[in-house]
Amino acid sequence: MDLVVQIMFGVTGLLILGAALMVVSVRNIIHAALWLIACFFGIAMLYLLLHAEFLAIVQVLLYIGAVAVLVLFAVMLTRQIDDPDEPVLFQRWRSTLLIAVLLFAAVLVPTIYTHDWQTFTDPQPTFAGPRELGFAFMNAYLLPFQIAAVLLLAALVGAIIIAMEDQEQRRVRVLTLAEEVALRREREPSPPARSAHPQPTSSSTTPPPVPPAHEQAGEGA
Amino acid sequence: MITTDELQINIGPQHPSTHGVFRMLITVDGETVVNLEPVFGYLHRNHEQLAEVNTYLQNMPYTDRLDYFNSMANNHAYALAVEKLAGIEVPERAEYIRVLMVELTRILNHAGAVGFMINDMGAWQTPLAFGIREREKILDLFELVSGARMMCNYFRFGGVVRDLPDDFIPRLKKLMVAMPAYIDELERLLRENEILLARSEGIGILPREVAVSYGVTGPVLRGSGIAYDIRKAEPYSIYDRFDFDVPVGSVGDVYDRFLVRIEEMRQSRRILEQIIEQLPDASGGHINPKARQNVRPPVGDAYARIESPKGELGFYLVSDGSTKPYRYKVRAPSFINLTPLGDMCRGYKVADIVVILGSIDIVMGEVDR
Amino acid sequence: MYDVVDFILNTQLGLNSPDWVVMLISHLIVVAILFAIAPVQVLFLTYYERRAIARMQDRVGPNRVGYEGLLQPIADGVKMFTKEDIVPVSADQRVHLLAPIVTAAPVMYMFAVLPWGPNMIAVDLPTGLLFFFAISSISTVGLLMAGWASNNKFALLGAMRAVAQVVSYEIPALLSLLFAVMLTGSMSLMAIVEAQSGLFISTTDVPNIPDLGLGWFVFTPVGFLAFVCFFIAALAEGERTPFDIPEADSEIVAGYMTEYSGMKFALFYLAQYILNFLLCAITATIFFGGWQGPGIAWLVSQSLSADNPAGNPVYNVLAGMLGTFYLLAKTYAFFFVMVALRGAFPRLRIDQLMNFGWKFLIPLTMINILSAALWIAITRWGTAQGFGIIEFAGEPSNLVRWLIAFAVTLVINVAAYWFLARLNIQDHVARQAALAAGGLAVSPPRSA
Amino acid sequence: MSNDTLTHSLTFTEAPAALTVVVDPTPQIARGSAVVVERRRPKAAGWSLLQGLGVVVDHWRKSFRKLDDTTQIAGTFTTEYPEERLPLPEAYRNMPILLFDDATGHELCTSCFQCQRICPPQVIHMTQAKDPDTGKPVPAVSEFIIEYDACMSCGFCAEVCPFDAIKMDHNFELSTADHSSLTVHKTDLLRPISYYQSIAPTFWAEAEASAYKKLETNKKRRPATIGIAPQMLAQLKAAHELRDDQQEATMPTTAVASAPAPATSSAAPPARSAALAASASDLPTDKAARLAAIRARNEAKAAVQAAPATASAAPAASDGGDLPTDKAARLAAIRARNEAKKAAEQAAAAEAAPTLATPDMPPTDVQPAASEQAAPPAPTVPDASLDEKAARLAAIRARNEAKKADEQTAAAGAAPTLATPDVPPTDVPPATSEQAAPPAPAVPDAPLDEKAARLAAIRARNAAKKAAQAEGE
Repeated sequence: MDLVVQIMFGVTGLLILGAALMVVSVRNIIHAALWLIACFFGIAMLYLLLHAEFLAIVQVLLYIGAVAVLVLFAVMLTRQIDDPDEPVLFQRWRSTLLIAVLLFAAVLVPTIYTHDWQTFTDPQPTFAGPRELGFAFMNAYLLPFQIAAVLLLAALVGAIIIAMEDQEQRRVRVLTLAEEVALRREREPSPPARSAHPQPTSSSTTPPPVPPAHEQAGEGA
Repeated sequence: MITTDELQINIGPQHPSTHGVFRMLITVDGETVVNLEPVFGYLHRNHEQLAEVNTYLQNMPYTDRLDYFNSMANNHAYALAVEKLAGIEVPERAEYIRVLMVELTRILNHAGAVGFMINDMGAWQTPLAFGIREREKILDLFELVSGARMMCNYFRFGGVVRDLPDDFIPRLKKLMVAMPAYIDELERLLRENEILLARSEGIGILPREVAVSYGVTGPVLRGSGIAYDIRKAEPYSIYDRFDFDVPVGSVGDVYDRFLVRIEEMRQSRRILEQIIEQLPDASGGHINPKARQNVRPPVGDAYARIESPKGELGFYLVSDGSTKPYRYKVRAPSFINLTPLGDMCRGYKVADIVVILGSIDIVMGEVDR
Repeated sequence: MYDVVDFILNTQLGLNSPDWVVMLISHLIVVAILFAIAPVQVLFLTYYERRAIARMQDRVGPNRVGYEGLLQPIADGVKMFTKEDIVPVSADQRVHLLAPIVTAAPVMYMFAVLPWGPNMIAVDLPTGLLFFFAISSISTVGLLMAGWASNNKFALLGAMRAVAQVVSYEIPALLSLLFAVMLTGSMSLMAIVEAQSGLFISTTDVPNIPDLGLGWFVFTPVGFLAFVCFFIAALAEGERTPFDIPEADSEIVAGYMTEYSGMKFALFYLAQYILNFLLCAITATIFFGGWQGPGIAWLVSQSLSADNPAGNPVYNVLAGMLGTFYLLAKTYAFFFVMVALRGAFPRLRIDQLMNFGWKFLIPLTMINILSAALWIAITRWGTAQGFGIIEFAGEPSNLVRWLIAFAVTLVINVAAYWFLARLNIQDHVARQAALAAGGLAVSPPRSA
Repeated sequence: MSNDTLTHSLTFTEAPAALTVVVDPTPQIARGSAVVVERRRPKAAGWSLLQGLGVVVDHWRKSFRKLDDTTQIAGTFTTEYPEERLPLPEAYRNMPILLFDDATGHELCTSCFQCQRICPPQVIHMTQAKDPDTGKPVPAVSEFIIEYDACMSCGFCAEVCPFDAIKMDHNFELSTADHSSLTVHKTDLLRPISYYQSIAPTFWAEAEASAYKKLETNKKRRPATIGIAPQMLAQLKAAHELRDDQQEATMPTTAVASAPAPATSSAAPPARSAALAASASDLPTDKAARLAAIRARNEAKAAVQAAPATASAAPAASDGGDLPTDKAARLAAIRARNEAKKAAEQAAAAEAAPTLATPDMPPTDVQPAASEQAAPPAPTVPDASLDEKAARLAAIRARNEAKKADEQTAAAGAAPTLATPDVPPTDVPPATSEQAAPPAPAVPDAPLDEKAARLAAIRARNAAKKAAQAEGE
């Protein structure tokens, strides 16, 4: 069983790393977003290997079902998603890479040193169940949980503010015909009584066959 | 701030809900329509020019093809125009038969129009199927008298092709029983339906001044609140002998047009009842004027109009004394009613366009001619 | 299935296969069975829908291929297979190809957690319910891919609509299902079904109720409101009328499927119908007792199990068959409702759909969660949980507790529904008045 | 000015204060009023939706019975078309057809060009037949074409036809993959009167009545009227009896709506009659055919001896003298001949042709002669007795048929066939009994039949020409 798990871990790790590489290197931004989804999926598989079933499912539900979809949504709404003139990589990518590697090492090195590599214990299947997570959030990690909640609320408010139309700068909303007519009526409060058509005479005489003017105009078009 | 772009979309000419080959070039901002440009002419078939090389009678079957839903009404308008031009009298019974046919046409047109409009709203054809069911019954009657279901070619100058067969009136009476049941059921299905209300109320409002200035007629005009019905305003044929009401809307939106059509079906049924009562017997005159194959009207012109189910249908004829019209002009209600479409759709959602278009009730055969 | 494979491999054949081999084989067999069932279900559903809706419209429906047209879906399938696969030149070829797969594959996974009968479930995940909706949310990625890769405005619009709709209706769907999780204390679908034994009153609330398999959640006010909300949300998620906006043919042709043909199109179709089937099945499972029904409990009690080694294995089979029958019967009944809705109603507009979801459905489900909490408190809690008020007149019996809970939640839910509906009607009345006052004061839908 | 009076006059005034669209509920509309439609509100949230759902489910429930009464609005109203068919009303019109008289094969069309003139899409084309001798036009059509693909089924042609020759068919199953087949020629347009009578009995009764009336008036003015001759109608029965034993299957049975084989009586292809004869015989086909062939040959030889081939008219004339008595013999001859033809074909197919006989003359020789012979008789002997003429005509036809049969056999791959070339041009009787002859001897009215005979002559000539052309190609 261990061997199987290790093989699957290796495959999953490769998938995640490969997908992550594609995310940053692929030119088409939609493709990058799709690779990101593959990456998220790999992470969900990692959770499964750790018996963190609930977390895996939440990962799929939130990161793929919501976050990635929103990313895709936003990307699709932007124009010029792939500009061939733009270089693939960021200009100062070397220094960026250095910083990234250093940061990663700063996280990784202490972990490597402090971890007891001798005992590989199969984690308890319920260590990340919904009940346990709930207790953890509501007891030990109540403060971080609440801070995160406030942060998200702030983000929500920010999004609303961005989405709200600025009263001064907003574009003129398209008026419907009824609204236009209402405005016109307000502007010219008392138009004289008028007759749209001449009074029809008795039915015996031939009324003038006058099709409305715009019909003739429209027919030429 | 977020800025968005406008997008141009072609709806049509091949599109499920354009009622034929009709194109709407829409500019949308998100889902809101900023501009709509109706483009038509894809079905142009030279109707009016063709009519000038045909004799007067030869044009009769071509009028069937104008608004193929209402061939009887088209026939009536054209027959009226030629009769006016040539001064032909129509026997009493023929007049009754004519009005009978045109009112049946009105019912079948409205049954279809309501069905198609609800179909455009996304109902999976049930109201349409109900409408088609009733329409089939009426078309059976048309087939009985004229020999064709849609391209009836039934009217002749000074009469109709042939008298009603013996079993026509009994069958019509049966239909008169089914008709109110159908209308009631349609109302139960749709009239208070919240989804329909949400989709139709306040949508596609055509204020009455605009309606008048565009020359809109028919249920669209009446939906905008103007009680203008040629059958009342300038009674032609024998319409002054019947009691019926003119339903009008109060707002001028899609819902009003829908209601006006339903009410007009009821009123048409009222007229039919009176016709059955008053129909004179066959002795009253020569219904089928076979002799008038070659009408040669005197030099002059004439314009005759009727209240077709879609609005004012007029035929303008100029005669140079020959057997062929010198000028032949159709005032097609679908075409005139379609012209305010761009104005009506502005500011609404993309999904509303098709509903507004459906509520106008157009037939492209009449628009493009 | 594990037991069976274990028995055959290790006991009968004496192979001494390792545990994981047995597990793999048993899972493969189950997957094969489910993958065979799913398309057959779709075939039958399409036929069923077409026939039923035709009847509603006084028509006959497909009746030419095979007896009464039963082979019609197969004929359609053959047509789909033989159709030319058209990929637009300007489409993103790879994404265009992947999209139907990404859409169709996840819905197949969803079969994994569906309980068909007593002990008949592919994987009894403790988080089955969440799994169900998590997996279904992957499909939306496929829709988005399809819409974008087609390089067609209609397709893109359809995909946007689909995603917006599905993502927003997942919230009320999940919120309305939360009550079942609270009541049973588990997200396992099997546990939820098992909790619905009884007769109008669940045995979890009143244990001494006779078990006829009819203690469905839908008989409680909480469950009923949740059922209504969930079914509406399921309609939106399955893109059924009146929420079939993403593929509104009268507006945007076929939505994200516009540029697809042949088998790729069929895959979308397949995915959609499997999803509809599963949504109906999950409705039946959570609110209508799934495989529960009269006779199941007796059959189970007679059957062979670890607790009852003297049981007859024939009863195991019978219980499974009866359970499957109950589940399918309920599922098809719900699908019939879906078909009837499709036959009766026009579709909403996208903004109206959003309004309905966010302003009506989500508040209602929120209140329902409150009701569910009250239900738990009234039926189960006592002084120990700080709910001593229930014992104001001495220790109440379970039945009395149930009745009190029923009354309280009924009042809350009806009031909530009435209040929200009234807001809606008031809005409508105001709109009417504005229209009647000149038809001009009405505010059109605002631009996004 | 207080409120808007939106009457039919379309006059409206605007009340600026209220900006309302108020429609006067009782404007001055004669016999009725303007009613404002009521905009209803949903009674309770969701209630109307359930109501709508109820309607649909109700229909589903009721749909298991058939909607057969038009007063009802629920129930399946589908007509499952190929199995079930709606009864077509008599007035139903689809595509125009031409009528001919069942008994005589006399086509009613006189090529008056009325229909061609009225046809709105101009899809009717006809060629008037000409007297082959004088070149003067005669009241009959030699060719009549209707472009079905462009026809709009307006029914004007049937309406204007003064001779009831063109009527609207009820057959609507015309779809075809072959576009050119929708240009329909006269042979495919022709239907017997009985067919039209079966689809529209009252219409035909009316047409008949008016035709009689017209005929009565015309007879006084112009004795040589063309139309439905009452005399001929009276003799229909006799003619039918005469041909019952021979042609009952050839005559189209017109009870069903299926279109009959067109032009069966005027120009029945020999193959068909041969097949009929073969089907009538009970003997094993091969042997019977051979026997019949031999008999036919013997008879033919006898006929050749009796009348030389060069003078075709003479034997016909002599034959015409005792026509009625001769009838039985003729019939026998025809049968024999048909059987012979059949046998020839079969034999050719079975590669047994050489064993039977050798051809007396090549088919190419026959045709010019036939066409020459066909032309003269009618004009040269205008006052000759009817029967003589009919006989001549029959002779021509017989020859044509012989030719056709010949061509067919030739086409079948067996050039030296036996029976058909054997039949000499003088073999008058067969054709006579086939077509025009049976009524002819019994018809006392001279002018009519003369005309018919002439027409027949013209037709024969045309056919001969065509055959010649075909041969030339």
